[in-house]
Amino acid sequence: MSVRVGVVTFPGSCDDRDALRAIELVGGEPAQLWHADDHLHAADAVIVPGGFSYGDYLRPGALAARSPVMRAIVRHAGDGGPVLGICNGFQVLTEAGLLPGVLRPNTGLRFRCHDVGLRVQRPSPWLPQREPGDLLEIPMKHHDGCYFADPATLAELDRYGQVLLRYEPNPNGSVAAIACVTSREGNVAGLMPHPEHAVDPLLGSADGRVLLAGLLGLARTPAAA
Amino acid sequence: MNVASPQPLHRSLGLTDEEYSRIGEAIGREPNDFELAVFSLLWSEHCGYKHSRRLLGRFPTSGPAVLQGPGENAGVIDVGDGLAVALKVESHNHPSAVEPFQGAATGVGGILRDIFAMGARPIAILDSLRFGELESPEQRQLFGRVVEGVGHYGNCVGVANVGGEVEFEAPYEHNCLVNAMCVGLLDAGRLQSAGAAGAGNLLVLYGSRTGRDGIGGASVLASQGFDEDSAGKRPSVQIGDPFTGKKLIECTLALIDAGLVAALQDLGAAGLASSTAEMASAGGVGLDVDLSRVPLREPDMEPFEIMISESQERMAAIVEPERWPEVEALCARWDMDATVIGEVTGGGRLRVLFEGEPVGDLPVAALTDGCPRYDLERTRPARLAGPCRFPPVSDPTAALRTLLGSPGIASRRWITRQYDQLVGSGTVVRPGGDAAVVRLTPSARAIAVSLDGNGRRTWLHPRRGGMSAVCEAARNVACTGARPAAVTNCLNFGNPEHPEVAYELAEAIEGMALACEALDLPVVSGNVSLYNEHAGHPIQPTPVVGVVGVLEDADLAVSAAFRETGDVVLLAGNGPAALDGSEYQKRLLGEVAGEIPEPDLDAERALHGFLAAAAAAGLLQSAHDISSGGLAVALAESAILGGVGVDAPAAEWLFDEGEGRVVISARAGNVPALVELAGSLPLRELGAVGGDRIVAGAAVIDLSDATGRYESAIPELMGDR
Amino acid sequence: MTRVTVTVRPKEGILDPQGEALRRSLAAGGQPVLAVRAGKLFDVEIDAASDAEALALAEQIAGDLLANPLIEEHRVDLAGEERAG
Amino acid sequence: MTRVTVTVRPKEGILDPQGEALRRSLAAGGQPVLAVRAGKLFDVEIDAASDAEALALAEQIAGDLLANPLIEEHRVDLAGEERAG
Ligand SMILES: Nc1ncnc2c1ncn2[C@@H]1O[C@H](COP(=O)(O)OP(=O)(O)O)[C@@H](O)[C@H]1O
Ligand SMILES: [Mg+2]
Repeated sequence: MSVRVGVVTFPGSCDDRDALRAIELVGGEPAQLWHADDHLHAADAVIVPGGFSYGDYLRPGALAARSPVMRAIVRHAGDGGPVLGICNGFQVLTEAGLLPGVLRPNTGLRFRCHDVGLRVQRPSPWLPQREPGDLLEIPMKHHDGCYFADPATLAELDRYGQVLLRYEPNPNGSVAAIACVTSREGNVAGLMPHPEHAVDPLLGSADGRVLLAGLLGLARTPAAA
Repeated sequence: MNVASPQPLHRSLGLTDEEYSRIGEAIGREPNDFELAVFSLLWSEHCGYKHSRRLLGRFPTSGPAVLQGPGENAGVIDVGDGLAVALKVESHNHPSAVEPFQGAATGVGGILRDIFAMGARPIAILDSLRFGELESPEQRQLFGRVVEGVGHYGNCVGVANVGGEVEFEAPYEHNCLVNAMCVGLLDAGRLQSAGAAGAGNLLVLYGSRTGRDGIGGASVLASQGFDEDSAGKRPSVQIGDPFTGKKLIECTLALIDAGLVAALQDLGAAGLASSTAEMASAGGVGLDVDLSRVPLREPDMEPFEIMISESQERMAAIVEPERWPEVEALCARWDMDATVIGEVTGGGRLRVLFEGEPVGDLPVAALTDGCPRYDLERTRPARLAGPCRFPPVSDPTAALRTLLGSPGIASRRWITRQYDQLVGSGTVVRPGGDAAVVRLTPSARAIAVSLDGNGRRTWLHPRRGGMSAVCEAARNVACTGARPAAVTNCLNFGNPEHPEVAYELAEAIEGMALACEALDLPVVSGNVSLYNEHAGHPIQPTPVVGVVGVLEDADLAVSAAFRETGDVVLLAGNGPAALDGSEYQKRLLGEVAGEIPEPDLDAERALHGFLAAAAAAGLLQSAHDISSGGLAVALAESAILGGVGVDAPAAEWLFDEGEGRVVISARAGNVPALVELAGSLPLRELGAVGGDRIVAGAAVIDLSDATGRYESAIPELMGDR
Repeated sequence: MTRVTVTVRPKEGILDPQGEALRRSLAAGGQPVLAVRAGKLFDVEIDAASDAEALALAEQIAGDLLANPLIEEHRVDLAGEERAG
Repeated sequence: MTRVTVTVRPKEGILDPQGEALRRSLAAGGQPVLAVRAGKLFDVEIDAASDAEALALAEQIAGDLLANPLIEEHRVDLAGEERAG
């Protein structure tokens, strides 16, 4: 069954078109979602893409998190539907309360764009055919990618195995080098690096296909989460 | 009108008495203040090119691939597969000197609008920067803020920044240069034009509301010398809003997809004044504009303020009345204010109303074509001299170490990593080498693009400097395997009313034109920035050249990085080179003097052809052009980028700089084929890739040491590691 | 129309890299500055029947949107009356 | 040790894209918000002999570093006493 993956476009989204193209490359059926719609055009899975929704004004993701389409995405996630937040999308999902923690300015206080190593922490349907210890190489490009959560939250993340990837090396001061977290149920995931920019070796890496394949897999068998 | 001054208004607006009387003749009466303000802006150098237009006529501008030459918002060339690219570079020097972050950001915003006004989706930004020496804390601050501003706008609108250049020289200390280039992609059949047409069609303004931003920006900031009293210019700072800029891009492209706009024009320098005049002039029609309909951000703005405001993120479109409802709806979908502010008339006049009253009535032709065009009095600068004599390089190893760590040569990664180089998922070759390569997805084709200039070389010999800028930009593109296809350029010079500056300008243009002719490169767009001086001292003459080239197959793109141990390293071409004006002369001998050698344009052309053929045949592992720092630095850079050493004992004339030379590497088995391809083009074996040292003739340095110096020089100066 | 000012500050104990960077560069410049905390403020013009109503609305907007309770604390005052946190 | 609060606001007439974006999205959410101006604030702890000295120093720091005089206006108050501009 071909999985219908909705990619949200907020005003200020930049990587939505790349995400749509990447989904096609990994065999999904891309569908555009509009920030002002309160439904998901029958999407089985959702990507909240990168960019600068609402100009990153106030706090990255803060204004997008309050847009109509997010209500539909919260319902979708509540029903166990898979959702992947990339970069600004990760920020949106934390602001919307779908993922724990918050993304703050890089401790270097500068935007940084370069490839970064991501160490797999545990087996997960988000990372098909990858084992703990494996290293993914995926580009990142952000100013506000420093993941922060208070000690209690961090303890929970560990207890429920919600940390999928850690940076190696840590490029932005994220606590415990956390690069990718999931919701406790496991069907919502977010990361700052850009899998959709890493689907073609000609452009440097195809490691991003792993997470996109994971998204499709979760849509086929939600229970897997 | 609030220009308080003892002298007559026209003079305080920068118009000569002679120009003032010409205006009177052109409109057959005394202009009112509003009309005078409009004339003063459209007849400024910035909008009217009154000192440079005649010289620009020297450029070759046509060619089989040219779909749009100079005259529109940007030039456009056909790149095959039914695709075309729009390209243009523009300066934002003076605004950046006043407010570095906003000046640089709005510079990027402005060039983006020129590109999508052509109906193209912006896919690449490049920036060319000049500052004083980085030893000065003020210059480091300025440099840092400008880079942040360039990154801020480009990152937020989601257009990849794939290249550019930066140099640090004392003459730019009080007059930095910020030139931004943009390349856009469109279907070859879908060019937009600024030409208004069809009496009765509507003039629609959409995007941000209008405030007092940049009032007088064009005339005050861009057309007068820049000196002490920047305080007086402060209120006219323009603030960029990349969020609205991004919506403007998507909304505009959607309007074009839906076929809703008959003509498009961005609002840039001189705001509505220049946009309405340009649209009417390009279409050979007239326009009636009602300023009271323009949505304002601030209460009670005067008509002239509304007319010349440089508020950012605004576009003007010509729309057929029956299409207006759809236009309004589409703009609303993107949360964009759109307002009908006037209509096209037959008359050929620009008539401006405010609250029912006419405030100006001007013949369009007088505003645009009527702009005076001056010939410049030129004097050959006394400083121009013959070649220097140089003592032999005493310690090549020490020299190479010094050069790799000098701001003029060290890695630019500190800059480029602050830019999103990847959005669009097309960046095949990222910044760091010569030209960047961007795939035109979904086509297999790619473009290579480079932006280069060299004020030091042009200062030593304006004509050869002009040639050199074109040769270097084209050679950078050729190194990727692409065929250089078209040129855009920005001419950054001092005050052209000084005969020595006029000489520099005319000679540099002549050199650029000669090189473009020899390399078959049409100049399709550009921009001129004059009056770059401080306290009577001009900047180094700085023509900045952008070249776009075409690769049939993105998979065959070649990078500057050495790849595999055992690959043979060769020197292709042996154009004339010397230490005059070189980084070596500046850093190790502490002077910039002499005469740069005359580039061999035929050899340059042959070299580019060889590189394209070799890449197409898959014979090249790497190709890196020899420029600043000479052969030794080129070898070191390819090694550092590839993370592998090189052993090139046969390298000589290590630090000489000149055109027409490239370091390539190839699998040993492919060398005979390369020799065959090269024909009469000199091809010399220098050594092989491998090891953990860089051996360039007598200069020997550990790869790790070289990498450390090269990568850390600028981060250390800028205080972050 | 009532003008309300919302001030937002990093919570006690939350790292404030911007404030810290400012402190460092001021200290480097020889200024006797012991600490800097960087926050935000918003002047909001609200169409409300009374000051009380405006304050209540601003409090709601601040809590829901302007401040992130995980890392920030906020206060709301009638313009001209706000105090430091 | 004296605690001073520096408030920084966009100058009259200077575009405030952040405030405008906030106004639009609040209005879209049905809030009776007529205008938003977004500014910054800095709590600065200064090692000074007197409040007056601390205020003078803060004034200087604000003008040199915390505010950009081209586009922003600032005011300096002892913590607990600052007012809206
Ligand atoms: N150095 C140059 N070489 C070629 N064309 C140029 C040059 N300078 C300006 N032009 C052309 O003159 C026209 C006006 O330039 P400009 O005023 O910068 O356009 P805009 O107002 O759209 O920014 C454009 O078509 C531009 O491409
Ligand atoms: Mg234009």
